[in-house]
Amino acid sequence: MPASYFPAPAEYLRVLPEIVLTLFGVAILFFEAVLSEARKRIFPPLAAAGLGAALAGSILAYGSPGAAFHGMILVDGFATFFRVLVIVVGLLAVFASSEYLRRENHPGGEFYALILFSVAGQSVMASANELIVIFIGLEISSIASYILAGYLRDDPRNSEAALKYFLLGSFATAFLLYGVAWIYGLTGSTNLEAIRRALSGGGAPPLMLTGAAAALMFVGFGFKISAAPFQIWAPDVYQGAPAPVSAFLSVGPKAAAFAILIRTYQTAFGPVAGDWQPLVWACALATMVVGNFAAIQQSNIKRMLAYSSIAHAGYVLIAVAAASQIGAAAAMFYLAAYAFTNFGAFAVVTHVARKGERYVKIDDFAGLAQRQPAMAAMLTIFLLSLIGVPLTGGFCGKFYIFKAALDSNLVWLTVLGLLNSAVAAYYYLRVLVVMYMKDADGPAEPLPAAGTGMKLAVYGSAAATLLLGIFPGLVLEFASRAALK
Amino acid sequence: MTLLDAVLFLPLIGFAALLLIPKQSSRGAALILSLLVFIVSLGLIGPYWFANPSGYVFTTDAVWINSPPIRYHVGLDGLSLWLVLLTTLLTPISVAVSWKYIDHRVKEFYAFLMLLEFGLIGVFVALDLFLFYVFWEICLVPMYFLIGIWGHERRIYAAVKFFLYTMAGSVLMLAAIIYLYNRAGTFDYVAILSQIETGRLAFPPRVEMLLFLAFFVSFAIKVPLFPLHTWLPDAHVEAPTAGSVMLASVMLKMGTYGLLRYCVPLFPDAARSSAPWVAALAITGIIYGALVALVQPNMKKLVAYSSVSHLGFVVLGIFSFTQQGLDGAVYQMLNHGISTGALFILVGYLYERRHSLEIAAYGGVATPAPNLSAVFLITTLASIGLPSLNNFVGEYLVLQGAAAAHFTWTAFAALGVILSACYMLWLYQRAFFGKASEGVAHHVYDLTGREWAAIVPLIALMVWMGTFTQSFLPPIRAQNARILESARRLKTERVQNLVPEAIRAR
Amino acid sequence: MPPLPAVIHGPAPLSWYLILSAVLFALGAAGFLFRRNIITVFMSIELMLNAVNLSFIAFSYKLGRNDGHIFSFFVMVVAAAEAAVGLAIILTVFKNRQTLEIDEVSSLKN
Amino acid sequence: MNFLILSLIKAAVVAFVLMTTLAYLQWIERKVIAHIQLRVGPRRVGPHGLLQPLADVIKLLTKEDLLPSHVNKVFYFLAPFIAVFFALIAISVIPFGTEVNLGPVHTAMQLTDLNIGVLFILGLSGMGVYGVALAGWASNNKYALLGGLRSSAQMISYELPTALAIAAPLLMLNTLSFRQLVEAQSGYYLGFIPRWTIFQGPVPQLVSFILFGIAAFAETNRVPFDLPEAENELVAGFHTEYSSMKFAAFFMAEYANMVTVSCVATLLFLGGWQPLWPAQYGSNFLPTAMFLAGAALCFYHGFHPARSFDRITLPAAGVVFLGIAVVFLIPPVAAVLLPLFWFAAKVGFILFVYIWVRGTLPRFRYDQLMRFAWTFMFPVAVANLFLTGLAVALS
Amino acid sequence: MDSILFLIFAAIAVGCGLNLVLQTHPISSALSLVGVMGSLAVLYLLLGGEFIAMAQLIVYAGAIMVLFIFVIMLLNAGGERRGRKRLWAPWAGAPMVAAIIGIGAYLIQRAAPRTAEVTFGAFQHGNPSDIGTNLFENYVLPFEITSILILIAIVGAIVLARKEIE
Repeated sequence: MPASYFPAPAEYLRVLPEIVLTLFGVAILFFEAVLSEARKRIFPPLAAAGLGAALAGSILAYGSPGAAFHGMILVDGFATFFRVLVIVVGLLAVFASSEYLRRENHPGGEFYALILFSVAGQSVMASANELIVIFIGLEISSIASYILAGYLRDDPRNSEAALKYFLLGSFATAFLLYGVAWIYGLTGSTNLEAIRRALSGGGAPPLMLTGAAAALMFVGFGFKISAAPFQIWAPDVYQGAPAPVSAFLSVGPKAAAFAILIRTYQTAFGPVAGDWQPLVWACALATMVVGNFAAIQQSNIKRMLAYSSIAHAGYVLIAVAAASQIGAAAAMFYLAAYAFTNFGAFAVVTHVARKGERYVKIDDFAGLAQRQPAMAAMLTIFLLSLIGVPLTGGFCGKFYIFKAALDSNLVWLTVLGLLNSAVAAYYYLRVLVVMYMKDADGPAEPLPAAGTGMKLAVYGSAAATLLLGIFPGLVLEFASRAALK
Repeated sequence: MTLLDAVLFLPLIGFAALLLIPKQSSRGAALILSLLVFIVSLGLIGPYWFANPSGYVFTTDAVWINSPPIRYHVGLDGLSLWLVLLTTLLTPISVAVSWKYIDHRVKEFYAFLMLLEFGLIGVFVALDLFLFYVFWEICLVPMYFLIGIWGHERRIYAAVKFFLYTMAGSVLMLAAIIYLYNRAGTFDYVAILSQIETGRLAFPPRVEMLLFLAFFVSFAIKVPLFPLHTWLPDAHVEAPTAGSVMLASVMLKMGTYGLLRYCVPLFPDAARSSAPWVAALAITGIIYGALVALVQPNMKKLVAYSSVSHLGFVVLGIFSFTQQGLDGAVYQMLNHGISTGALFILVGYLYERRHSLEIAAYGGVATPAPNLSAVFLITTLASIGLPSLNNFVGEYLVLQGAAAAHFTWTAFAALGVILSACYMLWLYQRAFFGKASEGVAHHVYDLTGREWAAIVPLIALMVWMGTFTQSFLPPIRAQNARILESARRLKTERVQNLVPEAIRAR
Repeated sequence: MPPLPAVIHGPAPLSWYLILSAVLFALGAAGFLFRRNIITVFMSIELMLNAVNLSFIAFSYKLGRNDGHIFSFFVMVVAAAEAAVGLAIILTVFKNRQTLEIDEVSSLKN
Repeated sequence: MNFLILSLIKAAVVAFVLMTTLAYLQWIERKVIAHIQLRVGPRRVGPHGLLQPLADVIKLLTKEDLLPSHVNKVFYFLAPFIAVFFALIAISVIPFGTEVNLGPVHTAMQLTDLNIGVLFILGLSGMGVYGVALAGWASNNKYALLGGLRSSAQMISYELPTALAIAAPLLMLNTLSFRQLVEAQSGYYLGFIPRWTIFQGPVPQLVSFILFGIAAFAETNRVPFDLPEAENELVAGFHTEYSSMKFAAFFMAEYANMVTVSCVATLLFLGGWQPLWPAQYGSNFLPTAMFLAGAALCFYHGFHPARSFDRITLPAAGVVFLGIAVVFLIPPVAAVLLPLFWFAAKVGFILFVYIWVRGTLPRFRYDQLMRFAWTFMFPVAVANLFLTGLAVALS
Repeated sequence: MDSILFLIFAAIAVGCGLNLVLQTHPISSALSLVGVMGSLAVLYLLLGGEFIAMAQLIVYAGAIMVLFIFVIMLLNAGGERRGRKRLWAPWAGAPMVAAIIGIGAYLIQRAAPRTAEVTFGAFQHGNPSDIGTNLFENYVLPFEITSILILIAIVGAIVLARKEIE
């Protein structure tokens, strides 16, 4: 018998959020089987409690930073930032979906369990320090997302969204894996630090091959963050998936995917940064342009928000292209601000859509400012943040990103990015226009007031958006300290 | 916490308060709040009244965001003083003129008006580039809603066009601001300016020109300078009266203020080398605006194009790089704010009566409404620059400054003055003289008490500014002298200044 | 290039394995892009994963460590999970639309 | 090259024995079922119907090979081939006994000893389902399709408990090579209780054995789990459209699977060729004694014949038995044959149970079958594996 | 010998792979894929991966692909219809695939030193025991979190595919 390996207690502590999330997920599945229908109302609070515990867990884990399980994961500020972010997004998703699920007569506990599992996967991604763990975390998050996207399985839109998400997601995974295989073959390791050492040493493998491998991996990541030209799935998925799920998908998995993208490219491929920068540069530009110009033509608000989320991925890619610590910090901040903003926008859409998601045209928002001024005001905040108007998180995010890009002398990318954000204003304004400046055609169907969960999600997101816009220092300082060198 | 902070944040508090109070009392509350702001802001004259301070007064410099170091740095100088006062004056007037005109979603209207005031004051007092940009963008939102919700038929088109034009311009400025920060290590305007003046911060000509252009385009859109002006007529025509007033009187000044505050001192070489081009554009704008105004059948559009023409003078004055030119430009900014604001208010009065902006729908208004006609006449005369009224002083100074720089410029610009007399007087003739038609006679009534209250301060100011120039000019002159001083030194000089310093450092 | 018989009788160069892997991967990608049947498309992905596994094993041989075997083991597990979920999704799609043609599953448009 | 020739010879021998076994297994099944049902069974062809298998083979070979017009030809031909190929190839890793050391020949009684033999068997059994499923689909016949569907679902479902049941003894014995598995089961507790896994500590694998047995019935599509070919529901299930040799191939595959599964059960749980009790208590003489008893029985009935031809056949059989009994006494030969005997005896016993169950139990309903797999077999197997693992880890 | 075996099974794998892509009926494609997997399993054996070869047969060929076949049979999906608009696909696709393969092969030829050759039996760490040791020592965390993945897959399959009981 070889010597056995028993992890130290601190190593368990470093995966505490994942453990907590999994346990709560399993508990929900268990209760789903044993509880009567009437008692199933406890699932949203239970899931929220689980996420809250995981939040506490991730902060506890940050108390003893370091690597665990043979360097498979690395708990540092960067990991904790993204862990907290994805967990909070999960929390918002739980709040926003309880009402929705009841409305659609699908109040199953599996939904919440899947959210928890998906968040657990994203949390793994946030802290992963090894390509295989990254891959598995990514798959946990993705597969749970595929299911969530098709959760209302009798709705053709849902199943179509799930199918496209699934097929293209798996396709991307294959590319990612092929890249991992090559990195493994070239450097002899899948640990990010070890890869970095192998690439920076004198006996580094030929750059052409490393570049090919990194490019293959970028295809995989690019799909997950919906970067052009790998963005084709995003509109269909966000449009077809249940609205709260779209909200979740457009921020949580994306943030986690950016986390691994940044970690991989800055840690492992840091020594060859100059060689992948142009690739990311071009990709960022294409992503912004594709997202913004396609969004202009949309009449369905979910689809419009989908394209807009593509465009926003482009902005974050600018920060990635900067390949600097400031860039990483800017990307982190932007993702946080974007997460609340976009989630909030989708949450309002969820609320307005009503049963069966009949009201998802932009025109269906006509007169919302009269019918529910509070909701309209919240959506206004989110849209202004998406445009990048000052005093919202979106503005500060954009500001930091462009600052980071200029720091790295990406002048033209900055200018093009800024022009893009001006173009983007157009389609967000259209929503504001119909909300405030048009009246609903004919007697609009009464719009019930939002429930507690929905209010929590929307107001919480709005508060966070404003907070990040007015006092960005709180988050940014942590991000700057936590960002990878 | 200085008086300036109070003036700046009172409108924001008003905005929040208006959102919270019940609908029916929002009108009164808005009036009281805006008057309060105005009264408080009068205190800002204090230092200039008793002394003639150089530099900034009422400064507050506090940390807002640690990293990157963004500061809440505000202060007042001769340039911003009158613009702030103009803002605080026109806000209560806007509240008053909207009293009847705005009949739906009243509360939101006034709330947006207060928010707009907040943003405008902020733009004029910010001394941190980031803070300036924040206020700059904040102004967009309420104005967008003011036009979009309470405007006329094509309001949405106009609102979106307005937003996108300004947004597109300002993003380039943002890039330039960030670039400046990356080079200077600070967003603080004062610090950056001193770095540039001492030559510690110097750019290669090409870079400086690009930075200048980034700022310039953004400001030029706002001004609006000739080829970038197309949003303005739409926005003016579609906006409600109060929106037009704020837009014409104050928001356009954001552009010229920016040119004077940022473009010229920060990038003096680029500004100087591009001056002929800018002047050419400005003159084109003057003549083009006047010519187009001449043929407008729509009153508001006419006034809007006249704004293009008038602001051409301002730009021309700034880019003449002479003391008189600059003084005239600033004075003309204020004049235009007063007289065009009054014109829009009066056109609004007419619209409230007749529900039409077409000049053809009027005619003979003088008969049923003699007081209105009289007031309109004074305003018209002010606008065309009749001596002893305000515009005359500004235009004269500008022309004088321009003549000192380039006599040809003056020749062309003077053409604009003549044309302005043509279109304004022709407008007056068509609308007010002649036989009153059935519709005019039936609908048009004379000024009411509230309307008097709103227009009298402006009329008074027209006269005051036209006759007692010295009440206003000294702070402006002092500030302009400083701007010219810092813009005068050419880069070569600055670099030479730097050399001994560098040797000493070694 | 040594004479052909020697090539055939001797040990196979490692690069052959890697090239085979690349060929299969490219075939899978081509299948994904050009086939219209959803299940065939899905199987093309599986082919790509298999190709990746071959690379892992071949690299493992080169490095003299069995990490690659473990990676491909994980890949299999993931593929199994993907297959379960993916086929379930395909079932729901078929139930809703009675077709497996990918071009006909395109109701989501602007 | 010695290795190659030897392997060829071994392969030929194993193939011959296997084929014969398969053929006669069917005869035995018919006989046993007949006796369970108080019938006589085949007795026309040859003495006691002993030549019946031969006759069946001839019949199947000479029958017209029908090719239904609506089938998918490629897969229709391929399916039986796949089924029989994977069924037969599995035998290659099964060891039948210890080593043969006769003169110049030194070899294991096994075609090949893989160190992953158990996994090999699992893998092949997983492949076997293709034959059935494809046959069902290619036949383009709804009964066949249903049979094919049922069989693939059933086999996937039962593969899980099978694998879990197999994993438990593997945990204890710590190897995947069949030969080492059997060697790890040698020896006795207290001198007489064999250390077979069903008896071996720390957790006797009786539960695993039963689970494996049940799952094996399902894996081989045998009663009571013969849903894929349930005659009264599906006409004949997946092989409805098959006739002549292709039908025979499926038949052969089924019996070969039975044999393989029985062999695996023997090797994993019943100690392979390890005798039931130690040699010092005379286990080596059991075959001799048995064959002597058989000879005695034959002679007795030969002299008191029930039918006229018994007068010749039974004494002849008696003489053969006597001969075999003697062979078991020749030391070098016995060393080879004794393990073989024990192995065959255990496999034969399990095969007998197969037939016995078929004669006794009715068929499940399909949903019962699936529910049984997922709600009973699977949890029990997991619990069993968990317990075993815990015990192994603690001991 | 190694080369011959490689060439044989590589040829089978590529043939089956091509068949997978070219066949119009999903069942044919599925069986081709099984063929690829089988021949890959043999190649794994040549590379010394005994455990992984068997896992390939058990997990991939024996479970995953059976599931595929099961679903294809269940849906009784017919062959692909040939749409007119897709006629360009093979013409564009074949050169593209060839080009990608060519580039890949070139890169690989440069990557792998000519001395790296595969001899059967030279790699000794592919047995289950070594793999298990490495798996449960170094890769215990990924192994454990994979269980979440499997749980998700189970839940997902149930959520999406179960029949409504009401």
